[in-house]
Parts: sequence; structure tokens; C-alpha cells
Amino acid sequence: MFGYVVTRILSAVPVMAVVATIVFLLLHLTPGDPATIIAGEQATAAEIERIRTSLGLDRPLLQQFVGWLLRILSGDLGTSIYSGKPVTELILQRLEPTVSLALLTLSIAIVIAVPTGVIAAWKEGTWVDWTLMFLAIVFFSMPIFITGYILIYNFSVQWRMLPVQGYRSLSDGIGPFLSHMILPAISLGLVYASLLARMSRSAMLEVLHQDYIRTARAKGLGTSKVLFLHALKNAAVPIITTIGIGLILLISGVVVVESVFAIPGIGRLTVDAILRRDYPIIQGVILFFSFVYVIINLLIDLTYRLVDPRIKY
Amino acid sequence: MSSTRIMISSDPVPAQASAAASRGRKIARWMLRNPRIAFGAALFGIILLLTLLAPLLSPYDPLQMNPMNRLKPPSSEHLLGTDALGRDVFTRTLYGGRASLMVGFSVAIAATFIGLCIGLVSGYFRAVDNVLMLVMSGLMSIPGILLAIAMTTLSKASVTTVILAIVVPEVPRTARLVRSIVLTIREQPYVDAAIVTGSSVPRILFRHILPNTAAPLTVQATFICASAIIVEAYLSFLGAGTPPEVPSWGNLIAEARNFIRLAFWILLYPGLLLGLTVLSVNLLGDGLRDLLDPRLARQMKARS
Amino acid sequence: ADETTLKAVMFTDLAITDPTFTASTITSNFGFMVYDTLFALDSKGEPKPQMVDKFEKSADGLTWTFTLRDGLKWHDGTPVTADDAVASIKRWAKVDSLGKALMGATTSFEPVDQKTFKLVLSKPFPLVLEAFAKTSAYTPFIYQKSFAETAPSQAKTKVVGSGPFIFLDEEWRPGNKVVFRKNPNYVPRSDPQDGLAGAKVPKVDKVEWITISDPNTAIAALQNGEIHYLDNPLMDLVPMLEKDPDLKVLRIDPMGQSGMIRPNHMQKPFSDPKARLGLAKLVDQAMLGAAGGVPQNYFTACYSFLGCGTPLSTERGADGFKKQNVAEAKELFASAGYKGEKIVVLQPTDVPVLSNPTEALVQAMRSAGLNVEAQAMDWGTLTSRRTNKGPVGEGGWSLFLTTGFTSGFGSPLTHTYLQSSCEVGTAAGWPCDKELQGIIDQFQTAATRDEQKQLADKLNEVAYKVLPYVPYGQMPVLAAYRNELKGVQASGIGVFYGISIAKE
Amino acid sequence: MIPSSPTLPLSEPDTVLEVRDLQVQFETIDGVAPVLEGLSYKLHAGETLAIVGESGCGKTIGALSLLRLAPSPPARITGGAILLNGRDILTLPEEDMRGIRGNDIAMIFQEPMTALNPVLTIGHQIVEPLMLHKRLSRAAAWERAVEMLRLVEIPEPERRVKEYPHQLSGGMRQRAMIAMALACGPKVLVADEPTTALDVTIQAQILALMADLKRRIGTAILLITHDLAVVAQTADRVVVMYAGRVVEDASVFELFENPRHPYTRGLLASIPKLSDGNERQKLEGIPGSVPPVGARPPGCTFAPRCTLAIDACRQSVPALDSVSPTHKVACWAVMDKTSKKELERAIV
Amino acid sequence: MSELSSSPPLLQVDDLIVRYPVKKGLLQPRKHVHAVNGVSFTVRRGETLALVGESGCGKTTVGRSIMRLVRPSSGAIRVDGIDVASLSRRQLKPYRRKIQMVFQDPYASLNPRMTAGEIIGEPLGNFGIAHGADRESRIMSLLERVGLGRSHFHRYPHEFSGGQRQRLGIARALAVEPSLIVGDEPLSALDVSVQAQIVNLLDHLQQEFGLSYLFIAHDLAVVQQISHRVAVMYLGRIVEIGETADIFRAPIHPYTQALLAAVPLPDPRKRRTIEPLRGEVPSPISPPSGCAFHPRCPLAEDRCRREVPRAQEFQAGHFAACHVMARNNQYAALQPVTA
Ligand SMILES: Nc1ncnc2c1ncn2[C@@H]1O[C@H](COP(=O)(O)OP(=O)(O)OP(=O)(O)O)[C@@H](O)[C@H]1O
Ligand SMILES: Nc1ncnc2c1ncn2[C@@H]1O[C@H](COP(=O)(O)OP(=O)(O)OP(=O)(O)O)[C@@H](O)[C@H]1O
Ligand SMILES: [Mg+2]
Ligand SMILES: [Mg+2]
Repeated sequence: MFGYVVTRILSAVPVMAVVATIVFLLLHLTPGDPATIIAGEQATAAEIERIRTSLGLDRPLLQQFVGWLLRILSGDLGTSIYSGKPVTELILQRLEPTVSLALLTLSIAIVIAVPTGVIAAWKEGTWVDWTLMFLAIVFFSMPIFITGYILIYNFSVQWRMLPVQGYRSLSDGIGPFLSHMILPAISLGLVYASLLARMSRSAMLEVLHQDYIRTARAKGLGTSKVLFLHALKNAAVPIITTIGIGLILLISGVVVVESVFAIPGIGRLTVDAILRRDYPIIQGVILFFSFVYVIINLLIDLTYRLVDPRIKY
Repeated sequence: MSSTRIMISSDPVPAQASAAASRGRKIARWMLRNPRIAFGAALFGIILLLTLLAPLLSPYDPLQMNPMNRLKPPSSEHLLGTDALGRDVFTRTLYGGRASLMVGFSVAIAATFIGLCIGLVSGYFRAVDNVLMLVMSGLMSIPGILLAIAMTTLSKASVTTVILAIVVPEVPRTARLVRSIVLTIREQPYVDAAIVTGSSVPRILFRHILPNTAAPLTVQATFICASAIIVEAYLSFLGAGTPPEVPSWGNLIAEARNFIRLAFWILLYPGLLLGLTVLSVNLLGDGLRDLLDPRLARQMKARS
Repeated sequence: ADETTLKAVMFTDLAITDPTFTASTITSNFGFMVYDTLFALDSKGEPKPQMVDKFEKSADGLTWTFTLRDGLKWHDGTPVTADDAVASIKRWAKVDSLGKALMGATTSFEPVDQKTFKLVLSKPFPLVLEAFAKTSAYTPFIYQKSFAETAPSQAKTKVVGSGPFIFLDEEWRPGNKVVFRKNPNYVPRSDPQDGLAGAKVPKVDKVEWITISDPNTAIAALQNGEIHYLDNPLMDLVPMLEKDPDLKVLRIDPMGQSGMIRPNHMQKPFSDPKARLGLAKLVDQAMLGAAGGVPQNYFTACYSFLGCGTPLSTERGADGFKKQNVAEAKELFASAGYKGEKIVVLQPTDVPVLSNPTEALVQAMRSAGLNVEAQAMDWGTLTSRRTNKGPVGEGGWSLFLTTGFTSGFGSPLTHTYLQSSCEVGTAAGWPCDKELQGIIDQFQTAATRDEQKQLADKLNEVAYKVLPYVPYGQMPVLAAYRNELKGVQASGIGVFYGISIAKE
Repeated sequence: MIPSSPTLPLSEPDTVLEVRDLQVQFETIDGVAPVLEGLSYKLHAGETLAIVGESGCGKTIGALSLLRLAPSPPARITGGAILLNGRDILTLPEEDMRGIRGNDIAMIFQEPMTALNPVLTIGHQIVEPLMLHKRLSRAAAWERAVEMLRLVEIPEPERRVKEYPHQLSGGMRQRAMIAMALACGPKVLVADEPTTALDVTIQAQILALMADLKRRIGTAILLITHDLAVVAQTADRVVVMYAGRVVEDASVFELFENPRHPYTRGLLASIPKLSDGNERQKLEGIPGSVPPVGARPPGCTFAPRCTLAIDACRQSVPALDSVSPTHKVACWAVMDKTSKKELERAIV
Repeated sequence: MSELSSSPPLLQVDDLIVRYPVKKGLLQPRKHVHAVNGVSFTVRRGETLALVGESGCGKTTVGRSIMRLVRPSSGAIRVDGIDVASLSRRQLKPYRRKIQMVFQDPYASLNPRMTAGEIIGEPLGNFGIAHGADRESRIMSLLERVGLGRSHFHRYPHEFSGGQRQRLGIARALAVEPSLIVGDEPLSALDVSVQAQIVNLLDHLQQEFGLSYLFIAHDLAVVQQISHRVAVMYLGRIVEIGETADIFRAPIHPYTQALLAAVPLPDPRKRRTIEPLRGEVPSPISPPSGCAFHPRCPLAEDRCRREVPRAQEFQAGHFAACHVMARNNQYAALQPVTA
């Protein structure tokens, strides 16, 4: 088990090396250079050149790449070209909002989606199934920012019930935290819950057609026991997979939601960094994401074990 | 149709009644059985028709601006009002569909094709499998939208760039789907039979394995298409989409969002059409998935 | 708990804290919070002493002696010295064009004692005080000597100022918020606040600059009372804000910004002045303004290269350019030998106030039969693309739109975009015209207002022939804020001293 | 070790379960197709009744219908009655039906791998019906689960009870399945091809176990299979099904020694017989194959494959008629030859 | 049968060993499934050799190795004296014309997207045997040979019944006119009535073309019907091999005896009274030491636990690998197992 975890984490290394190469090449082979942006709106060519030299951007590509790799290997993601702050610190600062948003969204989605999927599967082919799945596909088809604007407009601007934007840490109290998080989490959660509900349904359908469900019913068990114990536990693996995939997809949604609700999370950090060509941040964050990806996948695999005794490591 | 019939069940249950059914009743029954496909296709067909007939339906040029006549509410002159540069929203919404659908189709076709090639090679040739899958994992671990933003902002903004930027993150998923199918199919006895009866590798790949990817890839392609249309909108929203000259729905929405509170109609109609399109494509995909093969759902899950 | 915190959303996010490292405006704003300047412009644009208590000018105008005010202290408690001031000005002068000009005319610039320093010029330089009070592009803030002695190409990140607010580095979340605390030891001037001059009294305990990248969200947040102050609100929504009884909209900088169409003088077709004239004929300033979403009451069509509302403003030579004339433009392009070559227009899609007018201009150009390709990009990419001097086939460009602070346009010497010296260092577009540059250079010695006015007329006339750029109007810099805020001033740049929050 | 002589049914033994003219159809959007067209048989206490027939003739559907668990949609019971101790369970509310499942009628399935829930322990799965039907406490139920495992001869039942199905071998799983089915002491045990997925050696173990248990517990067994050899080894009585109907119903001896229906004969002629001799007999087989549901011919469904078919066969369905007190057959050709009247006299 | 035994072997398998790697984590030691653990036998022209044994004992693996669908870990497979393992991809082609395979699952072994004609025509095309009209007529005659009609030419597999599908599979194998057909449980997915049809067909074809069969099965009753010789496998090894009649009349190895005893007889008068073999086949990942059968063997001795028994000839052409039987040489005394 421990060995398995270590192996899995080690297997992240080649993936991250690939990511590092992709990102480095993407950044350095495309036009646009941070020096000009740093120099400001009214800078002249000479000043830009001065900044370029000071950032080491005039050195050969390979030299920059190797230098960067070496630094990463020593655990140093570099410092932001702009603020001069260490990338690690910037990521850590932004981690909390993003993680809270993701987790809250996740919880909302799971709480809504899994029972929805279970019920839809149970009522397969009836109007209940049809309605639930239609709603799911409608929400799934709705761009997040439109949902976001609709929510802001109603809850914040019209009814003034909730704040428009921003983030409060959980340490500021559960009230402020939730009031800031609820709208973003809902606008993101709807899409995610729809995905999850659809997947839960199909996972459940698959399980409900299995022999052991027939066995369970042949024992005289009631519907809820059959559904929520015998079936759901078996459907858990694909559902957890979807939760995991969703969590990764969620990151894309987070970028949009963080923009709409001005949440200082990692998504926004990355977009800003890309727009400014703050290379160390872009590289650092994307490496970080690929690490998170590996960890999420690892966690999913470990969770499989909890629900499915057949899986061993 | 024969290929799909096989997939419904290996033991079809033809009913006596069906022999006498007229063609019309057959169609009606087919639609009853696949309401999602029927509804999705109808909705999608209407939207497609609207966008294709845009020049006939609207007297305006989608790019013709008149800044002095900006943000006008819907009127008889401008059915859906005008936008921030005084362009006709109705016209732009229709033309916008062309760009968005083009992006959707192109991405779906390109991602499917590239993913198919990679997946076939990776699934059949062990030697390259590890390397290809490593690169795919690498690509997958970068959140798609960030990769796309990076690609569009860092290179010249054009429709092609946007298509490419949406395609790249989709490729690994498709490649993995195809690979998993290849891995399953190559274990099928009929592939063994083909080997034993002297079939060459290309023949096995193209005659025996490839056709099995058609159904799941069709389904996958519809979902990619739907997602591409949304992603295009996200990219435009984040300022990294198609050039503003191109009146894609994403651009219309992105331009409109600053005016929601002054002129909601600029956002409403392209937004509505975008949502309906994605909905129709998703319905189509969902229906196709269940029609083509209920077991497909499992493979789709494994695609990540 | 009784702490008052002023929450403001600035027009962009603070990325760099060293105002001599970058010319970016938000860093200037930052400077005005934490640093102080020797002189500062009042609301009429006149330089007034700020850190300087008194100064003397010798009769020949060549020797200037400055004495610092009493009680100036760095945030770390050490006193501000003449050494600090001299080192800071020297650092600034290495990057700022006006600073370079000043140093070019300087024999010596040295501290005399703790609080006194002396400037000895080799030739008369009429803009000494203007230079020390400069607010646009690089502002000569006074840093600690140790800070000032690092090369300007090396960004400094440790911020120790002497201004009315203290920067809390540990609370800084780049991309999210910048936090300032009131400087309890700040000794303001005794004269009342006037523009950037006069007393700077911090009246709130904390100022937070919050980043909200979505302009709609920002406005909603202001209306919802989550923030107090919104710098540079989306122009389109200004009328709506004006209607909101809880809010006020103020012209922070009445002269504001001037729009410029920058053609590339190095490449065809705009290397030919006729083509530039043709371009100017296509411009309908009011239309471009409207396209940018500027409400009509805030937009001024302006035909003066030195800005409208500045002392030297003039419209000499602009008569033929006040109305769009496509036919004439066509002719001009034809006579410039234009045969349908591709014209690449850079369009910064993330700046609505530039992006939409660019689109409108592109349409006008197309209507004149020009083969225009608009290339969309974000502002960051644009600033880097525009340094490419090559032909369009090699990543070059033909024109782009930008804006500049009108306050910097007042003098040809501080007007970066007007420089046509044919040197490498001029602003992107690289105008090159000996006659125009000659007139600009004459300003260095034009001592009296009259002399300057005459020169300005001449300059405008020549500039409308040479067209280093095509002006397309002027709009104020606005700020919207909640009624609770008292004491917001039209200081030209958003500053937060002198502002208090009234409790309901 | 195993009692080798089949227990012959007494003249009027108590019937535990009677299926009377059971009709089941598949209702899909394509139309309605009958699956079971009048299935009838009786199961007596302590008896093993085998139902045989080729794949797809409706054996499983028939078995599941006993518990009202045939997959619905598409299956729907449209007629007939299922009498459990004289009570028609088709009319019971679902609630009461649950009380019968696993309690009065228990079932074991073909694939022990897929019929056990892979994510729950064996013990848990055995305990469930005990707590539900017998209202045992958790502890008591677990104790009984261990006992049941011991009964089905699973070594180390205390340990196995805590294991998951995948930790058991195929044979063990089938034993666990039996333990689970028998936990509540059902009156009827329905075994749907309980050994088909197993190797011969394991099959022998399981059949031996079932015979042993039947002797000890006295549960009536409904054994569904397509393997006539298994039938010969275990059953007291045999019902032969073809395409949704019973074609022959006889005691095991009569069936093997004097098969009347051409289908039964065909089946018997198809079985390769293990012999110690050197001779290779020719297998006969039955030409053609079972028609799929929805494409069954009119009249006797077997007619198209039948070498003896006469016109009557293609026109109307023969009824199940007695040829001896313990032997019924549904065949026009057979009925033609045997004078019906004579037979009736013989029965009375 | 005597003339059969005198002809040279068509297929000769020598000490075949096949191991499959078991997927494990990077840090765990690599494990193997010892699927086939040293198997030797021959198949002569016109002969049917049946390979029987319980599930997982490696029958399919032997068949697949012969078809070169699996690469053996060691050992030799010779067809007409040529070692199959050494063949390159190109050399493999003529080899495959000699040996063909019929698969267990008549559903999965036919590409659902190809018509019967295409399926049977595929080997003809691959080996360039026939083209155009010639190919068509050959396909037709193959269809007829396996008892299908011309009308089936354009049908898809799902339009056939299980037995018909298996006929298609046989027709495909026959297309290249092979000398040997490896049948991997070609009957086990079929109903008895249909099984009988196929058994008869195979018999008929053998007589017509002088085919050899390697017939993999687990149903001993069928095996007796169809094979000339039988090889009994247990956990990757052949424990007994000999003429069918010998094996069924006088099985030597205790496993063979048990296997035979476990076969239910289709006669209610002959109910089994023998206690069934205890336990189940152990895992081939870690097979028991010595004689793999010893944990289940009623006669097992100490030596069985330690030493792998070698095959010994008990009678002409009748080999078995058992220490106990070899010592007692009791085979002659054995009674037929059927009551
Ligand atoms: N869920 C279902 N949907 C459609 N057809 C079905 C379904 N279940 C069973 N059938 C069909 O119903 C018929 C009877 O099925 P059933 O399972 O009772 O046969 P069986 O006699 O048990 O066969 P086997 O020996 O293969 O188990 C078959 O033709 C089968 O194909
Ligand atoms: N590709 C493979 N990878 C790993 N193990 C395998 C593979 N194929 C077969 N095995 C294992 O090798 C052993 C022998 O398998 P094989 O299929 O040859 O047995 P078999 O005698 O044909 O069994 P059955 O009667 O079930 O078909 C089994 O334990 C099986 O699990
Ligand atoms: Mg069945
Ligand atoms: Mg096998």
C-alpha cells in the first residue's frame, strides 16, 4: 500500500517532465515577451532591452530550459517576474480559495447528483427519469458565466442577499465564507452535478442489470436497501472516477468562475500570469496542476479500494 | 443500420407486429424510442438552417457598424436591437452560429481524427504505447482551458488557433478512448481469427478494429462538438478567443457581457442560441450513446 | 474593530512596486501612496513644493538650492535626507526622458547637508520644477538611498517609503489585493490639499486595493457597498452609476487621456506621409469615442497634439481633419502608391476602450478600399508586438490605437509620443521628422509662455502634416465612489489621502 | 454416500408449488412477443423437479417469474397462476411478495461469480435475509451464517464469513450461494443452472452437496438445466420445455427410458454417452435451432425441426396430455399413435 | 488406427513452457502465471488428439502457442519438422495455411460487421488463394460443405444461430485447406442438439480431407466421441496421454480417474456413488510443489509433495505421470469407472 503510493507518486515524475517541456516550449517559442509588458505602457525599445537582459530572456533557449529544470529539481519554482514573490508562495496564497471552491462545489454536486442519478436509474424510462435527465443536460449545456451572471444579478444586485464578489476565508467564520462561496459554488456545481448525475445514472443502470442485484431482490430486500447498499456501492467506482475527472475538469470551470466572482484563486492567478507572460508563475502553476492531477488520480485509486475490496495494490 | 442493430442486443427481438408497420409508423416508433435523438436533431437542424440561411433572413451585414446607433433595444428595424457598435444583433446572432458551429465541427472532426490515429497506433503497437500515453497524460494533466488560453494568447489570434487550442486538450481523451477500444477489441477472438487467417496488420487495424471505434467516436465527437462550442465561449469570455472581427457566439457574448445591465438583449439571444445548440448536440450525443451501445458508457468512463 | 478600511478597485492589478523600474501607471499610483515627491502638481497643473520646504534659484537660473521639510521620516523611522533625494532623482533620470534632458543640462547635482541639496545647470532649463513634479510615466519618487543606488534595470521589491501610507508587503496578494496602512508618523504640509500638492493627510486606517477583473462584477460590488471606490469604471456604465443615488462619479483627471492612432512610420504604406494624411481623413473622432463607449458628455474631440485643456493647446493646422472624408482619403492613399498591400492593425481585445474604436477604424479603412487585417491580441502581446519594426510579413504591424495621459502632453518635452528624433529609442511607430523634432527641441530653451505658445502653434501645424500619430479625442479619467467617502479630490491620479469614510 | 435411488412421488403428495398456465410476454416498443405460452407444472414437497430445454426456451424467465423478478420491462406476466401452498402469489401485493422471496422461495443462479455482490462480505450477504425474514439479531444472524457455511462444507467458515466473493474459488462461491439461499429454510429452492459454469469435478461436488442437503433439510428443488446427464443424476421428475411451452413432463425413469416427444428423443440422441468401450456411436442431433422469441411458428413450435411433423402440428398447438399417470406429453404425432381414450381409461 | 500411428507426426510439441507476466506494482517482485509448464505431445496426420482438463489448466494456451498467437517462453513446436517459434512474420504465412483454428465462442470469433462471404473469403484473399468469381465459387462450396446454403452468403453473423455461426468458423478454417485444425472448445457454447450436429460435421470433414484435429475440450463425453487419442492436463502439465479407448477404459492417473468419475451419466439408473474429488485447481501463479495434483490426490505420498513425476509409458502409447501408480503398477488392475 505504502509502496504503491510511493510508486504512484514517482510515476508522476515523467508526466511532469513532459508537462514541463510542453509548457516551456509553448511559452518560449511563441511571440510576446514579458520584458515589454513589464516596461509599461510608455516604455521605449531601449528600456525593454534593458529589462530583457535583467530577466535573462536574452540567453539561449536551451540554457534557460536547463537552468529552469535544475532549479525545479532543487524544489525552487522561481519567483514572479513582476512581484518578485516566490511562485510557491503565490500558489499557496491562492490555494485556499480554489480548494474551498472546488470542495464546496464537489460537496454540493455530490449531494445533489448522486441521489438524482440513483433515482433516475431506478425509475429508468419513466417521466421522473426523463425530467431529471433533461434538467441535467440543460444545466450541463449552460455556460458557467451566464449562470454566474444570472445568480449575481438576482441574489446580489436585485435582492442584495449575498455579496457580489470576493472571498472570505473559513477562518473569518462560516457565515461570511458561505455567503461569498455559495453563488460561485452553485454556478459551477450545476454543471458538475449534471455531469455527475448523468454518470451516476448510467453507472447505476449498469449495476442494476447485474446478477447480484437480482440475487439481492430474490432475498426479499426492499428497494432502498437494494439501491443504496447493493447497487450504489458497486456503482461507486465509476462514480468516483467521474468525481475525479470532474474535479480535474472543475479546474477549467474554476478559471471562469474566479473571473466572474473575483475570487483570488489559482485559476485567476494563471490567467493573469499568462496574459502578462509571467513565465515562472505559468510554468510553476501548470507543473503544480499536473502534480495535483496525479495526486487526485492517486486519491481516486485509493478510494476505489475503500469501496471495492477486489482492488488490491 | 445493420451495425447499430448488432449493438443493441446480440439477440434481437423482432416483433410480429413490425412486419406490417408502414414506413411512417416505423419512423414514429423510432422517434418514440429515441426522443432525445429526434428532439436534438430537430433542434439542431433548425439552428443549422437558421445560420446557413442567415444572408436570406437578414438584410444587414454582420460587421456593418454604426456606433452612433448603439445599444438600441429591439425594434422593427432591428429585430433584436443593436450592440455596442451599433451592429444588428439578429444578424450577428445568426452569423455567429456559423462561426461557432464551424469551430464545434472542426474541433470535433480534428480531435476525433488525431485521437483516432494516436489511439490506434498506441493501442496496437506496444513499442510506442508508453511514450504516446505519457505525452497524453502530460497533456491531460494540464487543465484544458489554461492550455487553450496559453495557446491562443501566446500566438496570433485566429479561428485556426482557437480550433487548435480546443483540439489539443481533447486529443488525449479521444486517444485514450480509442486505445481502450483497441485494447479490448484486439482481445476479441475474431481478431485472433483474422491473425490466424493471415491478415496483415493494416488489414486488422482498418478492417477489424477501426469499425468498432466508429460508434463510440461518433458519440464522443458530438460531446466534443458541444464542449468546443462552450469552450470557445469561455475563451472569448476570458479574452482569449477568436478574433473579435469574427462574430462567433462566444465573441458576441463576451462583448455583450459589459452591457448586460444596459442592453441584456445583446447577450440574451446569442446566449440562448448557444445554450440551445449545446443542448441539442448533447441530447443527440446522449441518445446516440444509448442507441449505439449502452455498454459504451463504461468505455466513456474509462476514457480519462 | 473601529478600524476604518477603504476598499478600492483600481483600473488594473498592481504587479510591480518599483516606479522607476516600470512606467506602468498603476505603479505610479502605488508610488503616490507610499512615497513622496519633491514637488507635486496642484489641481491647475502647477508644480508646488511637497517634500521640499523652500528652494532658491540663482539670478541666472542656473543654480538651484532645495531644502527638505522638517519631520520627514521613512517608514522605518529613519529621517529622510538630501542624500536620499539626490540618489533617487539620479536613478529616475536614467530612465525618464525629461530626466535625461535635465541631466543633460546639469553640471552638478549634489547634497549639501542633511537637508539641503544643490542643482547646478550648464544652461537654462525651464522645466526643473515640472520635472520634479512629473506625474505621468516615470514619476521621480524619493527612495531611500540604498534603494536608489540599485540600477533602475534591477527592480526593487522592498518598499520603504516616506509617504502617507505604509505598504504591507506581507498582506500583498498579487492579483488580489494590495494593503496599505496609515502612516502615523507622517507630517503633512500645512497648506490644504490641492491636486497632488498640499497636505496629504491619511484619514483612514487602512486602504485595500482589490482586484476585480470583471468590470461588471466590480460595478455590482460598488453598488452593493462591498467596495467604496472604483477607479476608471467602464465608460458605458457611467450613466447608470450617475443615476445611482448612493454613488458619485468624479473626473479624477479632467484632462484625462488622449486617444492616439499610431501608424508605423518605418513600413509601407504609412512610411509615406500621404498615407498618414489619408488615415487622418478617415478618422471621425466622435464615432471612435462612441465606439469606445465613452458617454457623449465625457468625450472631447481634440485636434491639438499638445492636448486639449493644457496651457499650450491649439488646433492650428487641423481644419481639414475635422470631418471624415473617405473620398479624399482614397485619393491620398492612391497618391501614396498604395496598391492593396496588407495593412495589419493590432487590436487589444482586453481593453474595451481601445478595442471597439479599433474595430470602428478598421471598418472605416476598409470602406476606403484598404486591405486591412485586424489582429486580435491582449494588451500584453500588443506591447511586445509593437516593438517589431519589420514589415507585416515578418511579424510587423501597420498601426494600433493607444491612449496617453493628457497631462504628459502639455509640454512637447514630456510628450513621449511626439518625439520624432529618428532615434531607436522613440515610442513604437518611430516617427522621424527633422522639422518636427527641431520644433520640439526648441522648447528646451523657450522660456516665456508667449514663446512657447508660438512654438506650439507651429508644432501643431507641422504635426498635422507629418502626423507622428493621429489624435482621436480626449476623455477624462473617472472614478466612482460611494457617498460615504468624503474628501475625494480631482487630483489627477487616484490617491487616498484626505479621504475619510463617513459613518451612517 | 449419496442416496442413489430417486424418491418416487407418492400417489397424491402434497404440492408445494404449482404453476398453472403461466403466460409471460415481452413488451417492447417494437411490439409484444410471448415468451412463456402456458407453462404448467407441480412441485411436490421433498422432490427434485428438473426443467430442461435448449437455450432461450424460457427456463430462466419461468424461474424468475416464480419470484416475480423477471426483468420488467420488457417481461410481463399476463396470465396464469403460481400457487405456493395453494395461495396465488401473483395476486399478492409487492410488500407480501418480499416476505416470500428468500424466505419461502429461494434461488441460486448460474454464475456464482456475478450472482454474489462483489463488494459485500459473504457473511453480510447471508445475514441479510436472516435479519429480514427471521428477525434475528445481528449477532445471532452472524452465528447462523457461520453455521450455514459449515453446512455447505466450506472449510474454516469463521474466516470465510468475513471474506469477499472474489477471495473464494468458483466452487466455494456456489456453496456460499447455496448457504445464502438455504439460510431461511425455504420450502422451494430454485436452482437455475447451478453447475453449468463449473468444472466437472466441482459440478460433482455441488450436485452431491445439493442432494445431501435435500435429504437433510427436505426442501423441494426446482432444478433448471440444459444438461440431461445432470438431470439423470439428480432429478425425480423432469419437465421438458421447448420455446415457452412444456412438451413433456415425466418421472426421470420414464423420460429416459421411454421418451415420447420427438424433441425429447432428439435431445437424448444428441448426448454423447461416456462408455468404457471402444465403440463410437453416431450422435444424431436435432436439425435447426430454437426460434427466437417473437419469431415462433404457429402450431407446434417444434414442428419445423421435427421429422415426424404432420399437418396438425403446423396448424394448432398440441395440449399436454397424459400418456401414463406420471407421464404427459404434448405432441400431435405421439397422440395420434396412442389412442387417447385407451389412455384415459388406464389413468382412471 | 494402426496405420495412423505409423505415419510421421504432423505436429510435434516438445517441452512447451508458457508464462504470462502478472501485472504488479513497480516495487513488487515480478510474478508469472505458469500457464503451460512443460507439455509434449504429437498429432499425427488424420488423427484427433483431444486435450482435456479443468478450467485454467492451460489448454487454450497450448492451442494459442501452436497458432503463434502467444509466444512460448521455451520449448519447440514443430509442424512438418519446422520449428514455429523461429519463424519470421513472413515465414509465418505459409505455416498458417497448414494450421487453422476454430474458436470457442461462435459469437465473438466472427466480426459482426462482415458478411458470411467476407468472413470466409478473408483467408482466401490474405493468402492469395483465389480471386473474383473463383473466390466466390470457392466460398459457396465451403458454405455448402459446412451445411450452409448460398442464401447465407450476404448475411451477417447476428443473422445466424449459434450452430450456424460455428459452421461459419469451421468454413473459414477450411478455406486455406489446412492439415491441422486446432479447435478450442468449439462445442462448449452450443446446445447439445447443436453440438451433435457439429461433432458430426467435424467427423465428416476429417474423413473427407484427412484432417488432423487438436481438439481442446473439457467435456469428456464429447471427447470420447471424437478423438483418437486423449491428453489430460492438470495445472500446465499433461498428466496422462494415450489412445482414447485406453484412457477411458483404464485410466492410470488418479486425476484422470477422478475426472472420469465426475462425469454425470445420462442415465438415471446409473447414479454416481463415488465421492467426488475434493478441493479445486490451485492457482497457477504459485503451483504446488512436486506433483501439482498432490493436494487433491487420495493416494498422495510424501514423494509426490517433493518430486515432479515424469511421464512413463504404462502400455504402448499410454503415458502417465504419477509416482504412486508407477510404483504399484496397478493400472492393469483398475476397473472401469462406470458402474
Ligand atoms: N431482458 C431481456 N430482453 C430481451 N430478451 C430477453 C431478455 N431476457 C431474456 N430474453 C429472451 O427471452 C428468451 C427466454 O430467455 P431465458 O433466459 O428464459 O432462456 P433460458 O431458457 O434460460 O436460456 P439459457 O439456457 O440460455 O439460460 C430468450 O430468447 C432470450 O433471448
Ligand atoms: N493473457 C494472459 N495473461 C495472463 N494470464 C493468462 C492469460 N491467458 C491465460 N492466463 C492464465 O493462464 C492459465 C491458463 O489459461 P488457459 O486459458 O490456457 O486455460 P484453459 O485450460 O484454456 O482454461 P478454460 O477451460 O477456462 O478455457 C489460467 O490461469 C489463466 O488465468
Ligand atoms: Mg437461463
Ligand atoms: Mg480455454
